[in-house]
Parts: sequence; C-alpha cells; structure tokens
Amino acid sequence: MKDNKKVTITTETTWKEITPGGIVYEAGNAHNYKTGEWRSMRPIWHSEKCKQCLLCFPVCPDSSILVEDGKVVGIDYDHCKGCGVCVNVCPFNVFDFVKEE
Amino acid sequence: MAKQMIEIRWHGRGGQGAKTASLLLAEAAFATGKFIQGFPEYGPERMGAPITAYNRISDSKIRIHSNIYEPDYVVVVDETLLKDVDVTAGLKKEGAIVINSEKSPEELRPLLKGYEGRVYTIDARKISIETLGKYFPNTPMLGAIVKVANIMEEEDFLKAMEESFAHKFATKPEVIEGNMEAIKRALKEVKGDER
Amino acid sequence: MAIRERLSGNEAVATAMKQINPDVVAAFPITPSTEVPQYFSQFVANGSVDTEFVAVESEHSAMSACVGASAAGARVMTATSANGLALMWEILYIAASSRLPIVMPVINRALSGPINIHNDHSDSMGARDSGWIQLYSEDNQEAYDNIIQAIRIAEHKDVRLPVMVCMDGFIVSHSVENIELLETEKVKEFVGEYDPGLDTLLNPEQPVAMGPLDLPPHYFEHKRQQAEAMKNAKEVILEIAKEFEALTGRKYGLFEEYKMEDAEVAIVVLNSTAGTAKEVVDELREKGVKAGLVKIRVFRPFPVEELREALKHVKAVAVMDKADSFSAAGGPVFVETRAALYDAETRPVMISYIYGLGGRDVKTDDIMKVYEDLLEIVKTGEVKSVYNYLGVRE
Amino acid sequence: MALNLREAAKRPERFTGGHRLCAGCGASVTVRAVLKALKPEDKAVIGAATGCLEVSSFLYPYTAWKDSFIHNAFENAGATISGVEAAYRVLKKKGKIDDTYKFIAFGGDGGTYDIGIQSLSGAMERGHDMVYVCYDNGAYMNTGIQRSSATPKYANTTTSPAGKVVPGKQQFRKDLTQVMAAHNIPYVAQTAPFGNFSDIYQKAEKAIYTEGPAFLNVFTPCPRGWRYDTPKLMEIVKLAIDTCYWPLYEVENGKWRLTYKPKKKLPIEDFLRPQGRFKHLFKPENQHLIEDLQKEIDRRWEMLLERCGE
Repeated sequence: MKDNKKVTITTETTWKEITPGGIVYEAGNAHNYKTGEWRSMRPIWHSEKCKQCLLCFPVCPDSSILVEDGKVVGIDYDHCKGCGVCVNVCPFNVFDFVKEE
Repeated sequence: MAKQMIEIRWHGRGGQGAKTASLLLAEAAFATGKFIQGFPEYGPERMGAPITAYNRISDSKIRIHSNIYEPDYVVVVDETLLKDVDVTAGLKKEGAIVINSEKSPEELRPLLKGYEGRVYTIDARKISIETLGKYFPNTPMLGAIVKVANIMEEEDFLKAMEESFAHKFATKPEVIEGNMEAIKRALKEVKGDER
Repeated sequence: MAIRERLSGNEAVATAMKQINPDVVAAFPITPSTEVPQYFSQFVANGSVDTEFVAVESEHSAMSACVGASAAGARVMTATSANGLALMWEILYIAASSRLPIVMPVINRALSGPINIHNDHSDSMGARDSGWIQLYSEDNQEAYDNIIQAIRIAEHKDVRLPVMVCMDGFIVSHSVENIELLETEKVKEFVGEYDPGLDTLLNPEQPVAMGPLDLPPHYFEHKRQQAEAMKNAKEVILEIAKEFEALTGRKYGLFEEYKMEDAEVAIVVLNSTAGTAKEVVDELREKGVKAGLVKIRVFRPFPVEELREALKHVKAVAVMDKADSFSAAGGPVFVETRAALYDAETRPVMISYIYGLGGRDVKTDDIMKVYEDLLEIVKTGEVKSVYNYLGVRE
Repeated sequence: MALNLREAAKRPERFTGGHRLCAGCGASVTVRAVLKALKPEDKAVIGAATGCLEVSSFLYPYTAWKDSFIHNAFENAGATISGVEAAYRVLKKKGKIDDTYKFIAFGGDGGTYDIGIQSLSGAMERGHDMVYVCYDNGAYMNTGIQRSSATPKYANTTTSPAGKVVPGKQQFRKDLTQVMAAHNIPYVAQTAPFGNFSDIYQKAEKAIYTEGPAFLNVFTPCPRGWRYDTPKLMEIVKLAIDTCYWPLYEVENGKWRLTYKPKKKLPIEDFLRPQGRFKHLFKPENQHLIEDLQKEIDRRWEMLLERCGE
C-alpha cells in the first residue's frame, strides 16, 4: 500500500500547502470536529435499564449512540448535540434528558 | 500575389447534394495531390431551399477562410435557381458557368444577366437516370466541372474517383460502375458556348 | 510518416479524440459542434474506441458528468458550442476550481440572443475567466494538434486545469481541408497513460472527498493556488509544444508571429481570420508595406510579457475581436492586449475592431481596410477612432 | 437475509458525527439508514446536491463521509454520479480498478424535485447503476425555508408565507415518487426512517443491490423548518405515515406494492398539529383548509391503494 495522503489544514495553511481544489484525503475526519459543545440538553443513558432494543442508535443524527458488538454502550458526548430524539424514541425510558451545566 | 488557386461556387437546393458534390470535388482534387477546401454556406438549410457551397483548389496550402465572392467557376445543380438566384454574381469573365439542364448553353445565356464568359450545360438528369437508375445529379456535375475547369488530368480524375467510390461504396460495390459511367459520360457530354 | 488526409474541422477534432481514446465522453449536440459527438458515438458503436459515451440530456449535465468522471480518475472529454457552453457555465468554474483536467473542443458560435448559429467568439470569450486554459486554432490542423497537446497540458502535475480548444464554427468545423494526421500509436505515445494519483474518488488506496463548502478561512488560498496553476501553464504549454514539434515538425507557441520582425503595422487576431489576414499581409508585403500579424493561440493564460515584446516596436496595432464584451471600450482581446503593452517603454498606437459577429463573413477586403487605417494612423499620427466596428452597415 | 436493526448495529458507521447539521436533523438519520444497507466489504462513492446535507457534512477541511464523496452543484447530483459511474465502468473494464463500488447520490427536495429534476431524470433514463436518494423535507431549508414543489399545501414557508389573505402555499405537493416510477426503472420506493427501520433498510438494500438505476424518496423531518421540538422527530414521521400523508410503498420492476398499511388511518390534523408551519390552519376560520387537505390526501391514498392492488 502506498502512503496515504494526510494533510493537516489549519488557518495557518498557506496557498502553497493547501490541498488542490479543496480535496480532503482523510475520509470521515469530521470526527475530529467536536459538535458536543452545541448541546444545551444532555441525554444520559442508564446501562442498567437498557434492554438493548437498539431503537435509539439509528435515530441519532450525530451517530452518537455508541454501539459495540451490536450493543449500545454509551453516548459520544464529543458529537451529541442534545436533540433528544433518542430520549423520546426509547420505549423503556432508559434516558434522562437534563440541562447542560 | 501569385495566385494559383481555383475558386468554385456551387448553387443547389437543400437535399439535392450540392454540398456533397463540392465535397466530392474536394476529394477528387485531394486525391491528385492538391490542397483543397470544400465548405457549404450554412443557413437554415431545409429541403428545397437554395444553398451555396464552395471549393478552393490550390497547389499550395490554403489559408484564406472567407466565402468566395469572385469565383472562377460556378456550378448550378438545379436550373430552376436561375430565376431567383444571381448565380453569376462576381463570376469572372475568364471563368465559366456549368448548368444542369437539357437545354443548350445558347438557350440559357439570356437568363444569365449579361454574363459574358463561357456557358456550359449538361443534362445530369438524363445521365444520372441512364447510368444510376435514379436522379443523383452530383456525379455528372462533378465530371462536368472537372472538364470545364480543367482541374486535373482526366486520367488522374477517373483514377481518384474510382478509388473514392471503392471506399465510399464498400458495402454496395454494384453502384460503383454506374457512378464511373456517369462521370465518363459527363466528361464527354458537357456542351459549351464558348463565344 | 504523417498521414495525408482531408477532414472537416469537426472530423479532425473527432479523429483526435478517437486516437486519444479517452475513458469517458459525455456530450450533448449543439450546432455547429454536433458532429463531434456524432462521429464519436460512431467510433464507440464500431468499437474503434473503448470509451464510455454518456449521451446526457443537456450540456449542463454533460459538464456535470465530466466533472464526476474526471473526479473519478478517468480521462474525460466533451465538446460544445455557444448556448451549450453557456449552459455549462456554472460547472466550467467548478471543473477548473476542482482542478480537473477535462479537455473540451469549443466550436465557436455566436451566443444568443438573438439566436444565431454562425461563428463568432462570444461563447468562449464569455468563458474566458472560468479558469479554463483556452487554446485557439486557425484551421483543422491546429484544432487537431491543439487537442492532442491539450491532454498533456491539462494533466500536467503543475497545471491540472481543464482546457478548451477553440475553433471557428462552420468556417473550420464544416470545411473540408487538407490535414496531416499522426499515426494513432504516436498520439497514444504522446498523450501517455493518465495517472491521476490519489486525487480521485476511485483511487484504491483511500477514499477522498471533493467539492467542499469552502468558507473564508480557506477559499482564498484555494483560488490563489488555482491562479498559480494557470501561471504555470504557460511554461508547460511551451514545453509540450516543443515535444510536439519534435514529433511533427509543426511549431506552436503562445502566439504566432507572421512577418513581425520589421513590421510597422500589425493586426492581432484569433482563429481562422488569421489565415485570411496572412493573405493580406503577403499582398501588402509585395507592395513593400511592412505589415505583420500576431495570431494568439493561448488566450488563457494570457501571454502578457511575450505580447509586449512582440508588439512594442510596432507603430500601430489593430486588435480584432470576434466578440463584443459590451464594455463600451473595445473587445476583450483588445482590452487585454492593450493592457499588456502598458509597461512597455515604447508602445504602439492601438485600436480596436469588433468584426464578424454572428457569422458576418470576413473578406480580405475587410482586413485590407484595417491595414489601410493603420497606415493612415502611422502617416498622420492621428487616431480618428479607437473603438471600431468592421463590416457592419453604418 | 434482509437487513434488520440488529445487523445494522454491527455494521460500521459510514457517516460520522462532527458534521454541522442542526441538532435533531432528519437528513443525517436518513443518510445513516441508507448507508447501513451497504455491505461492509463494498466501497462506495457518494454524491450530494448542494443543500443542508452537503454544506454541513463537507465543510473544508472536514468530511463526515467515510466513503469517497463528491459535491458538484445544486442541480446536478444525478449527472455527476452518472459521470462517476461511467468512469467506474470503463476503468473496471480496462482493468484499472479491482474493487466493487456502489454509487449513491443524495439530494434534498430542492435539488431533486425542482432544480435537479432534469439531471435526475436523465441519469435514471440512461440506466446508470446508481441510487438517487431524495431526503424530502419539503422546502428549501438550506437557504431558509422557502417553498418547493414538495412543500405540502398550506404550509407556511418564507416564500409561501401565511398572511392575511393567502394561507400559506397554494398548491398540493408534486408526487415525485410516481414521476420516477414512470421512468420504468428497476426500483423506486417511498420510505421513511420509521419504527425499527426495517422499511428503509430493506428498501435501501434493494435500491443499492438492484442492478441499474434506483430511486428512493425518503420522508425527512426538519425541526427548524417545520417548527416542532427536536425530540419529536420519530413521532412526526409516524404521524406522516399513519395519516397517509406519506405512504410507504415500492415499485419493483413495474410492480406496485404497499409496504405498510396503517391499522387505523389517522386524520391529517394529527400530522399538522405538532408543526408550527401549519399553525394558522387551526384558526377556526381555516377549518375548511384542513378539510381540503384531507380530501386530497384521501384521493391520493385511494389511488395508491388501487395501484398497489389493495
């Protein structure tokens, strides 16, 4: 495998170094951008109450219901924007939905 | 400017193949080693509408890219055009006009607005029907203009056309002979009023 | 051994495309470029190319599909004219800013309105700032040669920009003329295999994303980089021209200078009118008049320094535009040529002629009139009119 | 086996968090659902029309897409992806590519129903092996909630505002799914992220793995444009389906099939009430407007039942 291109772009990057045509070589690098700070409400998942029905993970617009081996394991607060869709869709009231501190 | 270029203007009607005839002439001249130009004057080209096409034939590279206003020769593929189109406009006195008609040059001259040069006619319809069984005036007109304008040696011309037809009609070789016959007859049958 | 042929401009273009055998051609018919996709789809139908021909439903989609295919790493071509080019407009900019080496013959035609199918340069001149390299061609031979060179120019690592190869609609596109073709193997060898590297959607090494929303923090840097590519193009065009000359004996530069060594009056012109004008130059030279001609081949990037050198010793220059930019101050070629001369220590008097709009035929007499006007200026030292229209009924 | 929630949970995410779509945005729910239908071993090239999804998911230098992605312009996602697919076919034929790729274009209703319909129609007619997914949120949300031809009648948008004389948008929505079905392509479906997602998963799977062009029209709520509280996303979807405002069906090789029939068809009011864009309809003097809507929804539903042989 050839070397993959990874170019870190910052607001210091000059025109000589910036990627041609705005190409981005690192697929999915938006993961490095934290949208968690947008949150004013915080969903809290309680593992002990969770029946693993999985209805919450596909409804999250921010891919923030963490799933491992097919099981919900928590919430990715780096990206969760606190919309509360997961909270509402849960048939077992597993989530609390509280104001961000 | 030393000019060794022949300029020809074709008049026909959309669908009759004046454009094709100009391209065939270009092809024949090309085959004998000349530099050529063959181009139509495009308009809203519709069946029956008068159209114009042009040829330049030269021994050196042709650079000029305008229409032809003072042709050496004019070819009229459809004689009914004579009443509406000023076919001899700019035509050089030393040149000639070739008209597809069963009439004689002398009969047609009065329709040519006082043109003083040579006038030729050829009955392309008759030749075409007799050699090809259909009305394709192109081939006989081509023979006629080559003869009148003395564009190339007859032998070279015939050889070039034979090759061209062999290529063009590769899938229907039966028509090659008729076309060659049409050309040969045109070379012989074109009649002139050379004053 | 070159192949002696006779082809119309459109056939020449299509033949070049056949020999190049691009991966994808996406095109939509428009007069007078229609024959190009027609001939090409025949090549596809006969198996003489293995191109994917995408018969799109509009020119907008033609250029959009070209962008997609080029972004995917394919060698891509299309062709268009006039309103078709106008419909592509938005995507022309995207192709250029995305640095996609698409090559497109533009068969120049007047841009509506009123609608007119005949030749002038209002289509490609309108697209002059779209970020495409623009090559102009006097005849079928130059169109053919330019297209072959355009592939190399577009794909050059220092450039990676799309290229338009312009030629005059009908006058060249539909005129059958002599041409010297290269053997297909030689064309293939000259253009080589396209290697887009990792900058493609289908590169096997890593997925990439193209065409971002690019806000103030980075947009300007991208544009500056794009501008540099256009600057680089000048040298690359000349390098490739040299290689092409070695192969064919046909010499190409940024522009052609015809009898300019000692010229006192000169015309600057593009495309087929140059040939007609050369006849006039020869006629004048026979009479002892020091007339010359500059035919611009590369309009984008614009050869500023080189034109300055070529024209600075001339006494009077007429720049002929087959398009009006409606600036009320001359056509685009005039404006840029005149600006190029601004830094010259001595510079000629320059006047503008807008001519041939909508297919108004350009005769040797018209060109002669321009030279006569220039000679009059040289004689009297007086410019009666800077902005002129040639061949219009006054 | 058809893709289900459990299987989907095991598949890797192909659309990552960190994009800038609104909190509670339906578009990314739709995108995630569709992308789950890709077999993990298959590569994909995703295209998007300009719109909320595109500008939020690929804001230089960040991309939320784990597959190759291309944005070209607003109206040409269909043509752009058809170009990519054409390139793929030829490069594969020439042996320059080994991997299997799937091609998916996303567009909002603006980029699909309106400005992009020509490009979409052309791409489908030409038979490219691609899926076009419309995330239909019923207005031009990216530019600030302007009406589209997908906007429901009487909805209050910024270019069809509910005023003193005109009560919102004056036209019923265009039925694009049927327009696409009329293209006689192998697969067309109307779906939504709904319940356990089996409807959308299965349709996306069929669309992606049916050879030739396929079209998915996905009902996609927009809390900002529709003015409802973000947590209610899935309730709104269910109401759209149970009122038959957004029936779920598919047209597979010309065969129409209803994929979900509400046990009890709810009145359209139930769908309208939670949304601020319909607030003006609940003034007493506007009762007849709701009746007008109900009539049209019933008419279209009956027609669909007939087509589906129900």
